[in-house]
Amino acid sequence: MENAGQPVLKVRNLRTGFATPAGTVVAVDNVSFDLHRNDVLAIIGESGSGKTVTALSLIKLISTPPGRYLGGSIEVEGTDILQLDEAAMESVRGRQIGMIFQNPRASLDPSFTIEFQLIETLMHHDPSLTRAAALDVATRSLQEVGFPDTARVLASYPHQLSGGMCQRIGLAMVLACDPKLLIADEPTTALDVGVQAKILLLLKKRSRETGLPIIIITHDMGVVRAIATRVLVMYGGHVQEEGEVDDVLSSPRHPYTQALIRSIPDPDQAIEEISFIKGEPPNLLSPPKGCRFAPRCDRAVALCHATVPEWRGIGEGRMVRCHLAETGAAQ
Amino acid sequence: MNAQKNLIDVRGVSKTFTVKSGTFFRKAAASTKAVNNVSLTIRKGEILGCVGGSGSGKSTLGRMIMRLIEPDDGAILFDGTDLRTLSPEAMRQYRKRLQIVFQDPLQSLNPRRTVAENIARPLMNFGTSPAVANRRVDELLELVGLDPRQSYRYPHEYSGGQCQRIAIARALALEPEFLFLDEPVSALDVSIQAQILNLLSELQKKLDLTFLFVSHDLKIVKQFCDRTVVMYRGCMLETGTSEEVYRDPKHPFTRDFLGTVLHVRKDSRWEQAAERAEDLESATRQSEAGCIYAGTCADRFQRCREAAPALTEIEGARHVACHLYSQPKQ
Amino acid sequence: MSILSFAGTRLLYAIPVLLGVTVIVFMALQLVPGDIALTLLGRMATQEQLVALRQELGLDRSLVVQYLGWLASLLQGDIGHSISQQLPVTQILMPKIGNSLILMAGSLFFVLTFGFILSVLSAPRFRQLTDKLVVGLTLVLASLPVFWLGIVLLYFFGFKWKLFPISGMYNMVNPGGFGQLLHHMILPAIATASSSIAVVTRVTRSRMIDVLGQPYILAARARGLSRHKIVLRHAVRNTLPTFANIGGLQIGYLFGSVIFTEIIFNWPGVGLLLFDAILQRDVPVIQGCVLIVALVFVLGNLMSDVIVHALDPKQR
Amino acid sequence: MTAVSETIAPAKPMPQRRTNLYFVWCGVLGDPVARVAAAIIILLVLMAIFAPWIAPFPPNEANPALRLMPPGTEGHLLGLDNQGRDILSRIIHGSQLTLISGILPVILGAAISIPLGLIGAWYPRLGEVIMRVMDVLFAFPMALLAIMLAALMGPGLVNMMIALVITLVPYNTRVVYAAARQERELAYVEASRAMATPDLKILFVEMLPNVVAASIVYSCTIVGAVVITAAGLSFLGLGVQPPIAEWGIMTSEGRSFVFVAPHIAAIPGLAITLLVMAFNLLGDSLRDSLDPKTRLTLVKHRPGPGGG
Amino acid sequence: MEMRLLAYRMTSRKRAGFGTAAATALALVLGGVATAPAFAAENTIVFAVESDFSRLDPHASRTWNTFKVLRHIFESFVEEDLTKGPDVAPEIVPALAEKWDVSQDGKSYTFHLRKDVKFHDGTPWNAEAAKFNLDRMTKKDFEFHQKLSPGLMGWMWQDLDNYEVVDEYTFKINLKQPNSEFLRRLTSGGSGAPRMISPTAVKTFGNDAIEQHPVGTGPFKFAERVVGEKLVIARNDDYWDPARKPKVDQIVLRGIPEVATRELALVSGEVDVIGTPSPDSLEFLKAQGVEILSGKSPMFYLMWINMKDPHFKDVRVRKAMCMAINRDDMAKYQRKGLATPAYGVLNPEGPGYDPAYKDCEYDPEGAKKLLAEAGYPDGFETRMDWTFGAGADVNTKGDAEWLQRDFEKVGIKASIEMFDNNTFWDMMSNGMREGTGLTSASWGDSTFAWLDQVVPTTALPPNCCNSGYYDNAKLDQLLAEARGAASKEGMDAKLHEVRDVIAGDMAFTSYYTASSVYAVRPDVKGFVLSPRHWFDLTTISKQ
Repeated sequence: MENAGQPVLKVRNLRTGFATPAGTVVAVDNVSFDLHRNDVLAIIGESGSGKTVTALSLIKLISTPPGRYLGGSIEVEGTDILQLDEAAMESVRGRQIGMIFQNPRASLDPSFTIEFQLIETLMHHDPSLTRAAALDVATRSLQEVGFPDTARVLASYPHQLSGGMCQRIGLAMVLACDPKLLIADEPTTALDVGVQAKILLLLKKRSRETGLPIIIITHDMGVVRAIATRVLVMYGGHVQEEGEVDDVLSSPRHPYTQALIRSIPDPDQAIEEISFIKGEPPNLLSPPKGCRFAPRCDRAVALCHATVPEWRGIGEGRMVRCHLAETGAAQ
Repeated sequence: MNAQKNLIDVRGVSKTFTVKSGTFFRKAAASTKAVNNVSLTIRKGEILGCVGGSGSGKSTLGRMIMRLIEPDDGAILFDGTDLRTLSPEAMRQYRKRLQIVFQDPLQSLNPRRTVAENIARPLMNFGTSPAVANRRVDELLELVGLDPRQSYRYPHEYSGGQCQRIAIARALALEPEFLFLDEPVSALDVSIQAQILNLLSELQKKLDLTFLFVSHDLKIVKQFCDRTVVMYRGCMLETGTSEEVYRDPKHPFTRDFLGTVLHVRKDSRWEQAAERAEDLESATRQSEAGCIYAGTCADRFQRCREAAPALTEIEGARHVACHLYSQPKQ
Repeated sequence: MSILSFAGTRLLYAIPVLLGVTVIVFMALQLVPGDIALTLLGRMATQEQLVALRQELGLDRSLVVQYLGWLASLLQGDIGHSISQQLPVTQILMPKIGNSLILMAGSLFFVLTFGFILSVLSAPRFRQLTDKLVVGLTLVLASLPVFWLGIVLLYFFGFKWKLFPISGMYNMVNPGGFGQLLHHMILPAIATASSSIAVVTRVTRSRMIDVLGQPYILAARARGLSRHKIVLRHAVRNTLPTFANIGGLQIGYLFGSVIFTEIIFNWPGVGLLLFDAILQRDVPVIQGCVLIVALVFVLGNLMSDVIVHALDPKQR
Repeated sequence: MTAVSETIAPAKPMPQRRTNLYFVWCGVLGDPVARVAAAIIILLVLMAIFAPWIAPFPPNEANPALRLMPPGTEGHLLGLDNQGRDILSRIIHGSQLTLISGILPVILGAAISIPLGLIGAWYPRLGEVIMRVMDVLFAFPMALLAIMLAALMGPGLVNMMIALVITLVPYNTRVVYAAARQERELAYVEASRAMATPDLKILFVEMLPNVVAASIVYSCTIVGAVVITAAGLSFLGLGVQPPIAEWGIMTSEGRSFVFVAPHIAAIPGLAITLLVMAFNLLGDSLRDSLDPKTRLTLVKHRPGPGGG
Repeated sequence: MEMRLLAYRMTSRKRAGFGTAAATALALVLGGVATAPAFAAENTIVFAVESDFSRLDPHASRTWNTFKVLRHIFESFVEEDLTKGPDVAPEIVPALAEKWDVSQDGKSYTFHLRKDVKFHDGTPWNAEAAKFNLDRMTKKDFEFHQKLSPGLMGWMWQDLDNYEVVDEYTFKINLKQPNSEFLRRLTSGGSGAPRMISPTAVKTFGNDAIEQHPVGTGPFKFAERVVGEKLVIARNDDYWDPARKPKVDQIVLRGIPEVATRELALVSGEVDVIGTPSPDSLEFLKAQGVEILSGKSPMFYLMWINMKDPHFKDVRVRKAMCMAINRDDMAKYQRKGLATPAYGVLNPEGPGYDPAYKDCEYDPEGAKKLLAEAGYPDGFETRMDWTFGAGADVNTKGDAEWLQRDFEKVGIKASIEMFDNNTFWDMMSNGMREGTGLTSASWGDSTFAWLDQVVPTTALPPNCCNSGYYDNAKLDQLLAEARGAASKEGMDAKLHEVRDVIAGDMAFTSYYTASSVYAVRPDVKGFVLSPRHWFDLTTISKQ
């Protein structure tokens, strides 16, 4: 896949923290990656790994306080949005970066009709738009996400629609503004498998047809495999591994990625053969000194416990944060 | 099939939930058939998987077996005794033999009781002395792989996976024969899921337990259970060994359901399934009389809309509720 | 359910509540130590009157029979006769309830206006200076005893600076005019409203903070909507039912406060009447006041319920 | 390697047992404002307990020659009242009844409400009946119901207390009822049933501690309001009777001299305000420290939005 | 205000459905607040007194404040001339009777009625009207008999034998025994008032509703009353005596019990005259430019003792109580000198008063000793029922607390319960409650009519006001003799006997006499105090 040209999104050393009574917790620590057109980047991680904070940081929706951007840069087509003020961000959000969320129904205002919310968004971003024109755009957008009967949907309130429908509407609302980049934060976690497939297919089609770069946050390897082109593995606030989906899934280089893939239930295996990661995810209030995964890692050596490995490239489009990645001990 | 070996025999149970409105002039505002005339058997020592989407009635079914929800009709035989006919006190005694593990481990533990108190509670309910109960708590914690010395802590000091271990320890305290596992791993991270499944599997063998394992994840059910029951909107559509159901789904619903499952291995079957996948929550039932899946089914024909198919036996232990199979095969 | 049918049903539900209210007010009479007939007629009653009343009330009969008789006359608009004034209680009460409602309307206006403004000012600035100031202000307002605040306001604004009249609801010599009424009303209305402003602000603010933490607000921000629109449109709209609800509840609390402000500002309303009735041990008047206030309270709550219902899109 | 053979210690060893008290402690200590509030209340309680030893004069000792003298009069820091009694001494002695009349009805009310709410939440039919009765009590504004009851029973401290308790019960019951209804839906209650725990044990052993927190929080936030209501009843002449020192009645008496000696009404009113403010502050802080939703922020990091 | 009147009228129909009324009231609240004033306001005096008024039916009314109003609406055969100031004993002058004859034996009074006098409703005043009124007050089987009247007005009619209409304008009253105070008592009021109400009005409205339509012959007519708020009387332009035609159009009377509110209302100009400012506020009021009027008054504070109470059965206890009161300090500090200590049952400005008399001396130690002798070395507990006060009372609660402290010093621990004035007198009629040892109220009068209500056995409960159950028939006799005494000296002597008997039993004790004090705004002219509980408002005006 060609990643020619400037990346749409360039994240460098992003650090986001939260102030708590017990001190600052760095939930996202030194995250860097690029996103090009046609890319679907999956950020995968367990709860507490920092993936959602990363997603919200990218659109600057971390509430400050208690949140704080501790450093790094987020360049959207060359502009570092971390330097933008709130007013400027308002034109970045929606118009440049679109985002859909985990809980689709709750992401729509229960007090307004779908029509109102769609048109409100459209007219906000393009004040020259007439109501009729906005309605027209809204209708087309709804049709694109698979609603044949748009009139009924437009007149509905969110509570009258199913979760899957709400997610499609959320998507329509975002896509109608024609963003340069879409972030989907666990868009299918709350949905049944059938609906999940439907949403993923919509995203995949859109990416294929228009080259819209997408970042999808998930904890499900199945989702990664289904639509992502690239994958970024997070653990304990650190990015642990990045690469093309096929590469990472077939030959993971980080022990965590390896263990993660192994622990996914495989219908072809007997239950006794399931391997699992022992121990528990780290507490970010007092993270391990060295590699975040070291306490649970089978192969950890003294160095792993002492210093945090660097984020470095290991070949074409592959990055990893492991002391052992090159020695091959990781395999 | 030897009837004597059936530990649990559910016969034609149904449950309708009615949402009532009004304070004084109560009227049914809406009613949902959560479970519709379901019969199944669980043999001793077996792990029965029950799989279905949200609203399929799988949890309600399990709770009815536990008599945490009273069925509207039908019978639930446990070791030959109809639990529904038991007096409250007799039922209380029976509770020793049936236990439950919940989806959300933290919520299922009393947050203001220590782990030891939580685990000891069922023992105390049956008159065990505190000293004996305490020793037993330690044993149980060891059994599920937790440090008994930490048992004075509160549940929220433990992670989700650990809480689920505690919940399992508590469920085992009364040495039950049967455990109803209500999506015991779906709230846990992938890396922990495997731990718990592994533990459960070990315990099952070691203690000769019988499980009813409810899940929405066909992959796990396939891997974990001996037999699988597929449910959809309160109806049982298909049963068979997990292997058979997974490899060769008979019911169109099972096929569609299986189709949308995402795999880690490269596999694009889901894309075709997704094109047709119904929005489960919104799909309207075509007619009261017909098959419950007729509205979405790709293979439907005239009869599907007219009569609901009965669960029919095909190929030995397999049962399917589908008109495709209700006639003698061509 | 349409608004009308909802209002209708709620009105139906209000009937048993109101019946319960009458039961309590009736039963409260049993709390009075001593002879009920004497209590109701006053100590100046003649023996014949006492006998007649005892017969009428059926004091020798069961409480249920007594209650039904009492209720029957109640339904005909007869709350009894004032002991001190020898007038039908309704006749004394009606003008007072009007006056109290005027004062309450003024207070409610302050409560709703300030409650709304303070909430909108503070909630979006959660834990910032403005928010802290508002929280501090509500804390002080909630902690001021109304009877004391009334005296303080009266002392400074009425006496020291002579900005407002200090007594009554209109000029005794030259009564009339809406402006005059307003002028008289401001101090007592503020005193009455103070703690309710605090309650409404606190509840509305925390609801709004809740709303602002909802996913749909995050989603709206992610779509690029301005803070302004989000707060004034989405947050306000979703806070409105809570606001209407807590606002409606204030009708009751205001009645509690009005008793004190009316006494301090000599506002001729139910509160002052009640105060006099308490000093006069005028039980029928006390009962009448409580009944009427409960009636107004129930109706006020009903109104706010209907508004809340109307504001809830799930009911459409 | 199997799970059975391996013993796992908790995620992170915690030094203390986290009882409610621990959270309360953390909440109060962690919040400087709450610390001040707690200090004020403790001070007032000490003042009430040791009143006879601290107060410069007996509460009813009068020096008629110095009637209405302002604060700063020699030997009388806060001045004298219309009877020539030392206001400071009366404030100190008055704290006793003011505190008692604010706190005792709340405690008694809670003692009635908690079982009522719990049982109501557990047995829906009975609960329906209980809550309908409460609805009826709700139809009376709080202060008004108390006034009516106190007025009909006759003035006096005990009658006022009874009136306040009756007034408080519906509010607290509704709080407990709502909390218990929510609690009932939690899996641990269902788990208790599955473990054959008898109903009453579930109610009063399992659920009670969880529900009581809601009641305590509510009670703390209401103490301030009850102090005001009780003082208000005394102000109306329905509560504490003269010459007993109590802040409400002191304010009431001072009202007649507000132009010649404003300090008589101002000082007890200020004292009430201060006390109520302290209770309100503490109540807010307690709410935060007992609310499972927010309590953890006081001692433990809460993951950022979304928890990712 | 229009809306108030409207609501008033609307509900005055008996048993009007209060639902409709509430709805209308609401509608009025929403729409009717802006209505224009209902009456002209030129030359109006707003007069604030210490409590709201009782019934406006003269034969059933009570309290001084009510009588202050009633005596301007209703008149009697004769009146006192109250325009000469507080230091002049008022003369008895003709009123509804132009002149009168007293028979030789002092038992028959023949009144020659004034002609061309009409009640405010146009009903003519004549002997039939007089008979109607006496029937109403005294004849139990009369259709319009006011049942409360005999209980309230025993002091007036206790000696009545019969009465007759001689001709249209001559009316004769026959007494059973001579009564030297008869005419003076005709001018009095407070506990009922022997004044003339329009027979037509009584017949029209009935005994129950008449008080809402009081119709008399006086210089003022009833205009409006809002209970608990105000009572308005307007000038009677057809008044028979041009010389006494009121100078103002109307007087708005308000009962403002709270003395501070009353004072502030005066200072802020909301009212023109107030009764009884606090002695503590006088300096302050003067500084605000307010004029203070004060003068002699027959009012003194008297304490009833419950003779049925086990503690007070013993005369030594009663005596001790008398000795416990520090009257001098009370007058000096509590009243700031606007009072003088009082002893015994005879009041200043009343017959038989002797300023030098003392029934006991302040002696707390002696009191303690007496108590110990009576068997209470450690004292005892009791209760005092008190009233917030009425006409010319101020801070009676403070007095109660003062006495409470004085009593406590000798060991009598008394709790206080306060009552509204009207309620208080209701209670007094029925006698002191069980458990109540002491009670007090202000009384005293220009006649000893009040002793006739307080002392004799005929006034024992349930008849007012021998509320302490002081049962001494000897006093009935003495009082009758005092009334029948031919000379002032004879009457005084008899009254001294009464006083001494009571002092011997210590059934009552008084503690101080207060001056009457009024505060008026500087633009109010012509307000004249009298040495009575009431005054004449026809001379008051505003500039």
